[in-house]
Amino acid sequence: MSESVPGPAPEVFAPHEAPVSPPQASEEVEFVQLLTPEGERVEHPDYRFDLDDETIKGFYRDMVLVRRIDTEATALQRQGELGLWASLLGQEAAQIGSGRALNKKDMVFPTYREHGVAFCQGVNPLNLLGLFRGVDQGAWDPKDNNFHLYTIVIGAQTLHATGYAMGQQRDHAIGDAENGEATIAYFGDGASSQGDVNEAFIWASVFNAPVVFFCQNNQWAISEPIDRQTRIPLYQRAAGFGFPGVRVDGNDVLATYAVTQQALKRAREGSGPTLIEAYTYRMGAHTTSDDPTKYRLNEDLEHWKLKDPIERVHAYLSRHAAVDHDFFDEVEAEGDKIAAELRAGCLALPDPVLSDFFQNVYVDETPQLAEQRDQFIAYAASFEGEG
Amino acid sequence: MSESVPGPAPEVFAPHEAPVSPPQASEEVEFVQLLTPEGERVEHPDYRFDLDDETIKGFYRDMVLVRRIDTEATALQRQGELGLWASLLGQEAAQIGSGRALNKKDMVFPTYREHGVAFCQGVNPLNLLGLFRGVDQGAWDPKDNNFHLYTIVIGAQTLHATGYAMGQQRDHAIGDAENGEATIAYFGDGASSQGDVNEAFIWASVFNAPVVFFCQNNQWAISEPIDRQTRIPLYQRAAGFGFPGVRVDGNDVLATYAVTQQALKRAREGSGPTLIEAYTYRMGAHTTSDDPTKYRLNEDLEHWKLKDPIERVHAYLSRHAAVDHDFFDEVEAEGDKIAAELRAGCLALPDPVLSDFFQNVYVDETPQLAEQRDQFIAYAASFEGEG
Amino acid sequence: MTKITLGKAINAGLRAAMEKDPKVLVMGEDIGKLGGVFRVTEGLQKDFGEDRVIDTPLAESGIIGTAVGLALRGYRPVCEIQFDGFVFPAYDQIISQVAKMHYRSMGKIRMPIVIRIPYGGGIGAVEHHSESPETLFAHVPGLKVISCGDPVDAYWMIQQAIESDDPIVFFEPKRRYHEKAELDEATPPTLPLHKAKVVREGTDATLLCYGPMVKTCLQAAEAAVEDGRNLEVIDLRTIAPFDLATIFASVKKTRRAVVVHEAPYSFGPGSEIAARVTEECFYHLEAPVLRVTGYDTPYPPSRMEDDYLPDLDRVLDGVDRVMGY
Amino acid sequence: MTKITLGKAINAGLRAAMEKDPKVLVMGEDIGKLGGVFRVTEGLQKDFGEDRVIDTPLAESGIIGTAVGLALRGYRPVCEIQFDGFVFPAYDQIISQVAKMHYRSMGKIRMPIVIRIPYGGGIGAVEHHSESPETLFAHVPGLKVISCGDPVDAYWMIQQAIESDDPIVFFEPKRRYHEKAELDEATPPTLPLHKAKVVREGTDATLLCYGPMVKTCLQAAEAAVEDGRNLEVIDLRTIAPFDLATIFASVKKTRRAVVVHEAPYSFGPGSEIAARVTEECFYHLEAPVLRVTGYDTPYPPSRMEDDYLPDLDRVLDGVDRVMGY
Ligand SMILES: Cc1ncc(C[n+]2csc(CCOP(=O)(O)OP(=O)(O)O)c2C)c(N)n1
Ligand SMILES: Cc1ncc(C[n+]2csc(CCOP(=O)(O)OP(=O)(O)O)c2C)c(N)n1
Ligand SMILES: [Mg+2]
Ligand SMILES: [Mg+2]
Repeated sequence: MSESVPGPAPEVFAPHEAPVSPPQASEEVEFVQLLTPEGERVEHPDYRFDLDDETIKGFYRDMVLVRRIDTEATALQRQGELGLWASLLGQEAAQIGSGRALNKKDMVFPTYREHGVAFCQGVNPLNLLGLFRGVDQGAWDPKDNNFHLYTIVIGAQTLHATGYAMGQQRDHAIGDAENGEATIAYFGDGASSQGDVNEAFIWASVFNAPVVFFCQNNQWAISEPIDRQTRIPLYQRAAGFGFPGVRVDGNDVLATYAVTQQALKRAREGSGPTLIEAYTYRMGAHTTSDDPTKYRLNEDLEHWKLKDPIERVHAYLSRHAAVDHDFFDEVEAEGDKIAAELRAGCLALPDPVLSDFFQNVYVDETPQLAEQRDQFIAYAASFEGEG
Repeated sequence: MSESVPGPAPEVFAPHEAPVSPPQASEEVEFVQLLTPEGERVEHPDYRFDLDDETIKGFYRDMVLVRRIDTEATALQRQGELGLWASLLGQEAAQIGSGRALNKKDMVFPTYREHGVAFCQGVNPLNLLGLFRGVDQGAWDPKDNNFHLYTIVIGAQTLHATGYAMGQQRDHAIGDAENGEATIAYFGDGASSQGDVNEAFIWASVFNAPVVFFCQNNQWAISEPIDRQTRIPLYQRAAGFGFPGVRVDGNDVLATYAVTQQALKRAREGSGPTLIEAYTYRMGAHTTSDDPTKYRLNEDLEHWKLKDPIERVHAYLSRHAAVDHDFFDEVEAEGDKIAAELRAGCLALPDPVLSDFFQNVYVDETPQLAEQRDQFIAYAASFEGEG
Repeated sequence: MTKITLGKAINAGLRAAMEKDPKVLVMGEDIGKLGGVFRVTEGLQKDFGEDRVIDTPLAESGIIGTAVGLALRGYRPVCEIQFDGFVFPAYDQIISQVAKMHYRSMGKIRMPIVIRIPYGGGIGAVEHHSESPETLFAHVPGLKVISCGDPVDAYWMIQQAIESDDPIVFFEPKRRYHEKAELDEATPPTLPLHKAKVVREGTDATLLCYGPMVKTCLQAAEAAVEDGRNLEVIDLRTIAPFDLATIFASVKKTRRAVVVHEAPYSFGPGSEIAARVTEECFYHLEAPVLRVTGYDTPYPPSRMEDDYLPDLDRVLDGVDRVMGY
Repeated sequence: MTKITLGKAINAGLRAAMEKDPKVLVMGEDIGKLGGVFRVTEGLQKDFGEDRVIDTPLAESGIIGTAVGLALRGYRPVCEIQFDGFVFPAYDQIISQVAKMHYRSMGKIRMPIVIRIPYGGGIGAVEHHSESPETLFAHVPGLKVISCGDPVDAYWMIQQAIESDDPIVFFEPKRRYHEKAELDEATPPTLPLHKAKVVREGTDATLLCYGPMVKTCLQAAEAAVEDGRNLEVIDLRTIAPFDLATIFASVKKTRRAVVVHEAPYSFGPGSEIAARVTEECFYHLEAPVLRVTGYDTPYPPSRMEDDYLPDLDRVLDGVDRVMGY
């Protein structure tokens, strides 16, 4: 017992003590993987991907399209059309794999980066831009696609998800792995430090709520590396709360799909929460406002490029599923088309008018607000014809 | 996979997944025990109590005295001399065992129930009454006895303790198991659900802070049984954060001493935090305002009475350490004396005067407050001679 | 007609709301078997089950955060915060989530959540158990903040609050839980939730108050009769958005006003009321709107609370001052 | 003398404080290598090390809660909250612990903690990044709330705040981080921290403002000259406890006042200032104290923020109104 500060995790303790694994270097990470970075399929004792190559082609298409959407949004930001953009670059497999595992009745609580999951749920990508363009704070109706509004306050949505799942319980919407309902809460590695996220774990565990906690560990919370949040792998957090945690290769869309589906089934059938740590990498900046060269090495990025979530599926499809250029070209073309539509849609987004927004504060407007709105309208009108 | 809601904890998972133990019924609890309820000493592979019977006599005396102090405070409340009292009845071993393991330089962050730890630290029991009598909010100077003010907001003090421990680190006051410094944070089973407590775990782990988290699991948070806070034993929470957790028989003063001392040594030498779950029972009401018959069975209490923390030491001392009546009588007499002093002191506590309290809001008083104080004094003076 | 305490009136109101609408849930710490530390939820879990009357883990952010999720699922959660001083761990969820959801979603999401907070002093409690933090909610767009002054209002207002599709923070005057009044459950209230109530008509000055101070002000008004003063007393009932029309009409009539609350003076609820009334009634006012309030210190140890809290004498002193202009 | 931006002035002030006193620590999210999202702490970790410039886990309650412990140990933590809208998870620790510790301990414990919060709008940001929550701290006994209006004040006020033994919430006008001014580091300030500053003398009405609105009000005052109006502008610098003497003196002279802030109108900082000024200057006032503020809505999507925020025209409109009485 003579380690220095900060030292490695403690030695093994007696059986009445909680076991602790030593911190793992990212190079020797253990996780569920079904498709290697080289595009080779591998077996795992507990998880299998049983669907056909058509499904994998679908995943490929999804990933390419959301990356294309993401690239276009970044470009729109660079050109001043968006105030900000939070790119999902590198996290496509984590989002498509988990998003495609969802059933129609499952409910999603995203952060601000889940553009891929939004895509899976059928949210119009144009709707995602409003928040970043500054025309709204979430243009879609969560009920339309079972996809809640983006939540910017870190971790807050994990409690919402848990409460929603408790609602599913109360509606007797669980108890059956296929037809039951589940909720999935997305959050980041940084978010895992928030009190709210840990309270969500407690609630979910105590009430055995049908919620899957899906943590995209992209190694960074803005400039802070994962070791500012935890000294052990994040998926092990779940053990402290009494439910299973699993780490999956978040750049492997097949494994992410398989692991998420199993967790969703557990939730739907009434077996309670699961924590999934999707081990991935934020290949871009935190947002377009961020400059990652200030805090991380380019080598790191180069290293992760070899694990690109899309490349490996491309390799698999061309090598093992006899998919030819035509398919890839078509997807590429489809992406360009969507991107062009997105761009046109963005530019055509009408500017909002403040006077319309007073009425959204309350269902039943207050006299104070009505007065302020009238004053604002009269005041604004006094400038008309001036400009 | 067909458990109902709320079901038992999940089956065993693959090695990359965090292990989860099934919930344990309180009757078959596994913990570190060195002295049985019958007063027999037992061995444990990892923890030993090496001190002599004189020390154990000291523990006995401590426990009897703090119970006596506690009884007197309860009586004072019943007689209207205190507004409220939070009794430690049943938790004497947890508090004396851990309190006596502290070194002079260690720092304590209590809840509102750590009267026994306060006693170990040399805080005058009379000072504890002020808060409950309504004459102050903590009359002692934390620096005098390394015992922070009572904290009523559940869990808040665990972060203070962690920050204090980070200060000890920065002062290079650790690195040596004997002469180093450590901090101990007390909290309850209910508190374990607060975001703050879990954030404290994260901070302590990430910074490897020299802090011992001492959770007195007295089975109840007012009316809520432990299963409202967790479905697995609380000490296992630590595993989720990457530091050791250990459960000790909190009614066994020897085991509590041994386990706390080992954890403090780890902290002092720079090996980081430990979570101790002292498994005990709140034998009284939550506070004098509470009526436990509303929510728990008398049998439970009867059952726990057999595990009384003082009785077993009494049994051990008389049977195995040849301690005779004189000693026990002396301790009893000493308790009565302390209680009488406490009572007299309490009745003599001067009533505070509001005008004195304006100046404690800021170090540098604001003009606003000075004005309010003057107005108050003038206003109060206008009634003089009236009453 | 039965005589009922304010605490029991809220209990009855909760029960009525739960009977009417199966989506109404009650959640909080110790609200089940114990019935809450003030027994306001007594018997509800027994009758409505653990799924609708939920003893939660001990974490306020969790209570409000999961209530948001339940509301999104179509439920109408009524959350109990055990004491005023313990609402702050939930503050982020209240301020950034509950209050903003309707606005952020451009009206698509509703948050019919009621947050019940027993508040205020006068019960001899330890620290954090006697606070009046209503301003910290009143300033937040998206929330409505109410308080009741008597058992009849308590009974109806809790039901109206639950029926409201806007989130409401309901400050319950804990030291009045045991005050009694006749309640006629068959006669629905005539006042909408956010209307103030003139509880005593008068001509010389207006006392503006709410919650526990309503009784105090009424007593002061009675005492003032001896001094030949006829005071009007208005129970605001809603602190935000307070009822402009009723207040302005009264002050324009009496030309003098004193706001009374337990919350600290500076940046307290009284400041907004004073500023607003002054703006609207500037040419009517014979004196500035004065405030009789708690002092700008943390709530003191309870042996001094009688000096800290506005009481009959301090209200009369305020009246003297406002009449002195 | 060098020309320096407001952001860099705070950086220099932090550096000076850290050099002077080894107990000064800086902590927060991304404040190390990145230097904070606004680069206000740039270079500090490199020069003072990771023990004194602490990148914390992502949890605001943890930041303030551990700062309390560090303060108890004798340190003087300066905590950065990344944006205004993210202070609320820490609200409980600020309100119930930081603010009350000195009082609870009857003066035995000091909490020399500075909480830096980049605040306010005008930078085209997404939600939660443009708020002005100062009232929610100003109302809390035990806290002092300040803001700076220019780089010179920024440089000195951060140091004075760190030297203060009382806990201080320092609202930094984020949209002014890039404004420049001449800074003479060798000439210490003449004003104590909590004194207001008359930044423009005038006779016809007083504009009371702080933080980002100081520049706006100065511009408005210049523009008002064209209308033949000579406005006095006061930078409050301290919001709580605001400097009564300077304000009263000015209003007694000009007889008219307008308070300007970005925070929402109702129960905002302006209400206390208006109420207090009215009470003290009742017979001097020719008009009620008016307020030009943000509206009572959540901060809007950024494309509308120019309409939401008080600007030169809205300030002048307020002046027109107050002159109209
Ligand atoms: C409560 C709160 N504090 C701070 C922020 C500012 N912030 C936005 S994103 C972010 C980092 C989040 O990291 P992580 O959870 O890992 O998610 P990622 O951005 O990597 O997807 C921070 C600090 C915030 N949004 N909310
Ligand atoms: C933040 C907060 N919420 C609620 C309370 C009210 N309260 C006081 S003690 C208590 C139960 C605490 O239970 P536990 O942590 O197990 O400690 P014990 O009282 O059993 O020692 C509650 C809910 C509080 N003091 N602080
Ligand atoms: Mg991340
Ligand atoms: Mg307990």
